[in-house]
Amino acid sequence: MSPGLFIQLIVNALTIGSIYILMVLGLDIILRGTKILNFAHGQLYMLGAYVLLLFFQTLNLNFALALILSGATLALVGALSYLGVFAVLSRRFTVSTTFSYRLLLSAMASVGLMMILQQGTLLCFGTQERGILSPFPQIIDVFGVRISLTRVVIIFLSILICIGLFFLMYKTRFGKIMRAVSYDPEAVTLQGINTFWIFVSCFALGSALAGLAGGIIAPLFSVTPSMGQNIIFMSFLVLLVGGIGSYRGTIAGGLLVGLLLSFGFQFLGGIAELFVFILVIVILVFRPGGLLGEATE
Amino acid sequence: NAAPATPPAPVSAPATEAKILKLGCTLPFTNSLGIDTKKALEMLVPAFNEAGGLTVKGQRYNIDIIIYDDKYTADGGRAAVERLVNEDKVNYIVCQVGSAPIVAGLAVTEPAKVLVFCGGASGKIIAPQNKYTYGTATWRTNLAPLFPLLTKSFPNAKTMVNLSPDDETGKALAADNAKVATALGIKVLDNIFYPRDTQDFAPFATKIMVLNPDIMDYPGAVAGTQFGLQFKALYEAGYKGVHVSPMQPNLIEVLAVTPKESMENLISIIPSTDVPNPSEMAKKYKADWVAKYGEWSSASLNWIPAFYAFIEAVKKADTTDAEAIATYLSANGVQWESPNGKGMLVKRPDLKGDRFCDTCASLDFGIFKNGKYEYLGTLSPEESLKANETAFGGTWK
Amino acid sequence: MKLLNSSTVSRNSRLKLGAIIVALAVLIILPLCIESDYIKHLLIMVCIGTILGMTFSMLYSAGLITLGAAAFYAVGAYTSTMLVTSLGLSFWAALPLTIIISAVLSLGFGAIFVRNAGVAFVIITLIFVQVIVIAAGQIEFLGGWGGIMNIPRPDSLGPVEFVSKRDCYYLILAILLLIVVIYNAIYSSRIGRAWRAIKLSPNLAGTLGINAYRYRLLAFVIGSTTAALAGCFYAHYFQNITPGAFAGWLSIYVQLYAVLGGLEFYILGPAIGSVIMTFVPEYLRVVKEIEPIITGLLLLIIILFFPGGILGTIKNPPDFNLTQLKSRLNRMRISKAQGDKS
Amino acid sequence: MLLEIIDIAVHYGKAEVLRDLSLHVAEGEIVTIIGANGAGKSTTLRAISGLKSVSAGEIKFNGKRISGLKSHEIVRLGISHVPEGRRILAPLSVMENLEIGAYLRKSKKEADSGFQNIFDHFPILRERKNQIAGSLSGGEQQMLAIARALLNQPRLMMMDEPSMGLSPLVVEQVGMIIKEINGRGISIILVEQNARMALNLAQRAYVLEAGRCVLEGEAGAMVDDERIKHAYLGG
Amino acid sequence: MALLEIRNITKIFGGLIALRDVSFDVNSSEIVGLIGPNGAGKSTLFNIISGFHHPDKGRILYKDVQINGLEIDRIARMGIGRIFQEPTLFMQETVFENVISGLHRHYQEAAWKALLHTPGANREENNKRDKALGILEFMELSSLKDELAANLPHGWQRVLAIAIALASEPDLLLLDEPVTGMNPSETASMIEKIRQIRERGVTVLIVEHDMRAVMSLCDRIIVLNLGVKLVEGTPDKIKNDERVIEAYLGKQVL
Ligand SMILES: Nc1ncnc2c1ncn2[C@@H]1O[C@H](COP(=O)(O)OP(=O)(O)OP(=O)(O)O)[C@@H](O)[C@H]1O
Ligand SMILES: Nc1ncnc2c1ncn2[C@@H]1O[C@H](COP(=O)(O)OP(=O)(O)OP(=O)(O)O)[C@@H](O)[C@H]1O
Ligand SMILES: [Mg+2]
Ligand SMILES: [Mg+2]
Repeated sequence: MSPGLFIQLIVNALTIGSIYILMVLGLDIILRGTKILNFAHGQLYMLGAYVLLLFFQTLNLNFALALILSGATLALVGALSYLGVFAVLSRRFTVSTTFSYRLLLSAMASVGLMMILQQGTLLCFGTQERGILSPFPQIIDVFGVRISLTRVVIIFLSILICIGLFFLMYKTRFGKIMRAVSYDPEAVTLQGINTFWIFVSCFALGSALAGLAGGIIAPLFSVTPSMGQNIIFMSFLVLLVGGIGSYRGTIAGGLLVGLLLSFGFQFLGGIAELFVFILVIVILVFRPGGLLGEATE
Repeated sequence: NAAPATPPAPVSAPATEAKILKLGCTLPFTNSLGIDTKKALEMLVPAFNEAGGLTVKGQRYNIDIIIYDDKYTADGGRAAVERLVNEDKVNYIVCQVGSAPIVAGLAVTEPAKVLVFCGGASGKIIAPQNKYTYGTATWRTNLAPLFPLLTKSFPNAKTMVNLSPDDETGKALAADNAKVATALGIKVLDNIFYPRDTQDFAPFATKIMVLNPDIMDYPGAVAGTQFGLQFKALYEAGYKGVHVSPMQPNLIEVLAVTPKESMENLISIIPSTDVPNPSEMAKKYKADWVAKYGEWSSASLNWIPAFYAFIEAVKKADTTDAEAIATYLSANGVQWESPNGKGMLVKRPDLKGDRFCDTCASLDFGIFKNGKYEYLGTLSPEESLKANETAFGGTWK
Repeated sequence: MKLLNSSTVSRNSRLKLGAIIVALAVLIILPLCIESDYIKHLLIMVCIGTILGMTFSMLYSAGLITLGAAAFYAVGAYTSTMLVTSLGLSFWAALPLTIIISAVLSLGFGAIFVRNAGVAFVIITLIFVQVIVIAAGQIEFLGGWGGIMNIPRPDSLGPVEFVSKRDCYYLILAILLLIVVIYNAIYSSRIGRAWRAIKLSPNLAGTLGINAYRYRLLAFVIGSTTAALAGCFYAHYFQNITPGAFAGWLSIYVQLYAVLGGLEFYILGPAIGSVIMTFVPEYLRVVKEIEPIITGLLLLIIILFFPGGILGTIKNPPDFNLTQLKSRLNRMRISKAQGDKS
Repeated sequence: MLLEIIDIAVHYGKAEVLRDLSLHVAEGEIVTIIGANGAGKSTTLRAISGLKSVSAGEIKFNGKRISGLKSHEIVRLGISHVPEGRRILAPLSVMENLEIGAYLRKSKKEADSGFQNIFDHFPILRERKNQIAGSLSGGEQQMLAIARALLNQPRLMMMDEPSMGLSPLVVEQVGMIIKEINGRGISIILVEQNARMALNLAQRAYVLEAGRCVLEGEAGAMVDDERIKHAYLGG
Repeated sequence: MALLEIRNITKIFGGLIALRDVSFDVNSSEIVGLIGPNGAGKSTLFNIISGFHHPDKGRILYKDVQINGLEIDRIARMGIGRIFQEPTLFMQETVFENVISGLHRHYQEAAWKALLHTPGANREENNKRDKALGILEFMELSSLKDELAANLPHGWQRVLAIAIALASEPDLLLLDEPVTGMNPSETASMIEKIRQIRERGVTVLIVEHDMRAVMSLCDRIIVLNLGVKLVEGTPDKIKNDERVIEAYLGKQVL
């Protein structure tokens, strides 16, 4: 393998990997903070892309601004979804509700939300597939290796968001409270903290991450109503590989899956995907909790 | 301009009372091919009735079309077809588009002797045992005519890579393409398959650039943005050769994701509405569409030949009995004219069938140069049939 | 599944017996009263859906949430199809073989999957479906992505030919009833109780001598094998199978059946859910484009306001608690008053 | 009067667990509530801190009605609740538990001085500072729970069975801590099974039976009350 | 003869030595108390005996068989029952169903017979019910038997936890703070219960901070401090041991 090809493959792996990472960080925040396995996450991602399309292409805003706006809009959508659906649902749960019941009902509620968001987008934006022409169309040519600037920007933005998120979760009080709330909301309430808004923020933050992922990817891929359905499987897979509830695990998992797919397509062709799935099962044989997570009940 | 708000007065009833001929159709309502085809049918059928409908053995028939959502899935398609056949008692189904629902429906339509004219790319649909089922899309027959044109335009292009989706259609068409290309002295370097929902084509483009072919071929590609993403990835990877595709990309969608330059030197079929002198039918269709729905969609042309084929078949067989029509068609074939050009049923000896079952149609070709399509030429159905016979052997007529 | 004291048991069980006989009679007479083959087709699909829903409920009863119902459904369909078309076995020989093969496979995979309960298990099963689907599509021998067509109907048994929808309905009904009987026996036995114990508290169950891993594996194997049985019937009824038919959100729909009908009703719940989820969307075809939105809303409403599912709601009608309402009103008044002050 | 409860009733579903309950706590007072298992002691505390809504009657804190407010608002008004069963945040470290307890402290400096204070009282917590709270022993967890509540700077502190699961020596310490907290002017409601200790600490006591207050009075007098002795003090 | 032999058990969590070289025996039909300050490692030891943790060093012999390293349920089936320090019940089930679940390991008839409802299996099922009712009776829970476990007050939940453990008919019962959260009169009746349990031939190892209970119940007491065995002896000896008073009991004992 020539070094040029190698670099090319690595860049490909990083782009796709970083999108998975953003998606999964969002999924994981929602899962840990609010105990919801969010099946609508893919639709939030899709909405993020559509919102970017709206701001960037239709309203002609600056890309960075449009991206921030799509994050913000999705945070709002997330918050509203939480208020409208999951907040109502969580009133049904008591301390003695079993975990599996809780998980199941909230997952099903998110499936309902998914259907509505999916078809709603379809009705609003029509079936026409869209896309935006990248604001960074340049190709960087480093020693004969052609790398699209869009990809570099995507990787850079993802790293930026990851760092920001890391700071938020581990260096601020919000992060600690979030972890606490996911364990025992009542005890946290008794410290004078309005736990309800913490839940809302968790969901909004997770949704914003999905929206950002969708927005970031829009210049690279196309914007279609079905784009959410396709990414959610891979996101779940990354979540599993990395280990649920592990920030580092998510990043490792996203990169690993990105690399496997990138090199897999090169050397194995179409069945690379199957190969990745099987590899995941093998990983789980040896590490039931994922790469960096712990096996959980 | 203030158009009168009242609907046009119904055409006064003709002397003989018209009977109703029920046509069934299943389409995916959640993607654009389904919706465009549905819109087309909802426009064509009332117009057809208004123009006098269909007359068989002196009896006039108006067509009533019932369209159900097949969700683009096997289960959805089966339920929809069950309903059409068993509840609505239709004897004819036209214009289905996806292989999965069509194949699932065959287990109902065949035993019930329901005539099916459908799109769908899977070769299994037109298998010999499916006596009542006819393919009216040209996926399987437009490759052979396309390649000679390519070699004529680019005589120096000698190596090719197929990039196609990793599914039934993609694989079958890639194999056919390889056959046709090899026969013309083009070397097929590799067949590359990508998972159906792929959006990131960079890994494939990287792989292709290692092979560095003169021709890129996209059998089985889907017309929308995914096609565009393929062009874009190759463009970004530095590909400068020829592109060839049996299907015209949906330009609006494709150009939404990729710059025009990336499509330079694409040879493909183009819709009959886009040739220098389109037929009256094509002109009228486009005008009607724009009047009714606004934005023009050339993709809506792809599946409607089934409707025209059906009408022609009934007229030629001069009966409304599905079994009799099928017997007639299998033995004699039929020719028709549609906004998408002329078409005719052909035999597929290469698929071990000796009945008329598949379609050869007139094909219009274009090449994408300097940011727009240029017209290359038109082949008649007969020429297209000849090309296929040369490539695959056997007698197709 | 309350264990009641004996006097109420006998009265209740007599009532129950009556209900069961009536239901059985209805199920048996139903196809004779219905003309339309379309409706019969839907009824057959309802039966399949019920079986799949029941497998979901079985795993749920052991505290496992599976999104993989479709996986072994596909395995069953493909295994039986291959046995019949490649080896030329009769349907009736392929059926038990399919069951055995699926049981062995599910034991192997289950041994890996069941080590994780909770979210990880949910995701693994979801991905497993994907693996099965892609594998089926990639393997040419299994018909590739185009699948297999013209699978023969079940061979005739004496005078019964399984050509008409009615016969197929009776076949799947018989399978369904058999499964119901077996499941019911399991649930009311100590196995069912052990599952419940594991679901409610794995630690406590452990100290009572219940091996959570093994019991969960058992649930996985039984559930998967049942799904395979349904798949076996499906292939021969549908007469063609494609990998795509098992992909996507099928498993999630199966889950919906159980939730909609009522999670605590392991048998009747999926049945009711399956009826609704099969018939309602069919008749919602009228509203076409907004059908998924209506289905989604319906689902949300059931989950949010009738979390016991339909059966749960019938059994314990929601108590629109006036005292609670009053206190909420009070609270609103107070927060308003305080808002006024500040 | 710091806290006034006037004729409240509380329901779990249809079951009425508190009925016509009235009690009050004066500034700087220790009041204890004793009663058998299931009498409704914990429920009373939960009603005060807003974890459980009352279906009749009202609760006033500092003259202001608080029944109907959300619990976090009630905490902000100055009522801390150390719930039954500790409810420490198991997956977080001890320090993080304390930081969350210090949520209401305005500045970092204020919080730090709060932590210092806590560590002086509970040296073991300083040692376990970075340990995951869930792995603390029962007694250590109880100390953490009390410490966390103290960080809220309450005017009224409610403790639900603080001596539960503590070794005799630590129970003694807890008693001292309670006294000391009270010495700083914080009023306390103490719910205890260890009635002897509770009555020794408290100025006044309420006896709850099946959701109703059956006796109320000076704690000192109650220790000598035959009925109390028999039912709650063991012999 | 020693029913349970604890041999040189050491357990380390991260850097923290929770137990260091602890050894003692529990004889058949004895009530042995395990006391010590909070964090001494008592619950950890219970977790090791019942298989939730594995010791870093040392062995545990039960009926002369090494049990450390075995699965939780395996140990339970060998006859070791336990209650947890935190209330751990099948919260969504009724009291009666909780106890029935406790009987799990004593079913004799093969599972398939139960599925077919053979007469033998039915008889067994009825026996089990009677047995469960008997246990409820014994623990004075009969009146609450249709209550959901989650709705019981704290104290009754502890009683139920013991009832469940009893249902599994252990030879050795590990009780982690059984009378915590009970008032003196409730405690007294619980003490009486535990005595009766012993009279049924069950050996009891008990962790408790209520000294009155421990002193009156136990035949022998083992004191742990900071993971190390401090002393072992009769209640009288323990009561007067200077080290115990200093580390654990405090001055105003009893
Ligand atoms: N979540 C609940 N659902 C239904 N009933 C409940 C619930 N929690 C408590 N109860 C009931 O309310 C009554 C009072 O319970 P509470 O916990 O206040 O008693 P307590 O006096 O604190 O008892 P303990 O000494 O055991 O802590 C009890 O009869 C109990 O059964
Ligand atoms: N899983 C664990 N991880 C880390 N440390 C632990 C773990 N479990 C217990 N410990 C530590 O081991 C020590 C002993 O804990 P243990 O729970 O055995 O105490 P105990 O004697 O039962 O105390 P108490 O009487 O308060 O319940 C404690 O300091 C505790 O912090
Ligand atoms: Mg209490
Ligand atoms: Mg302990």
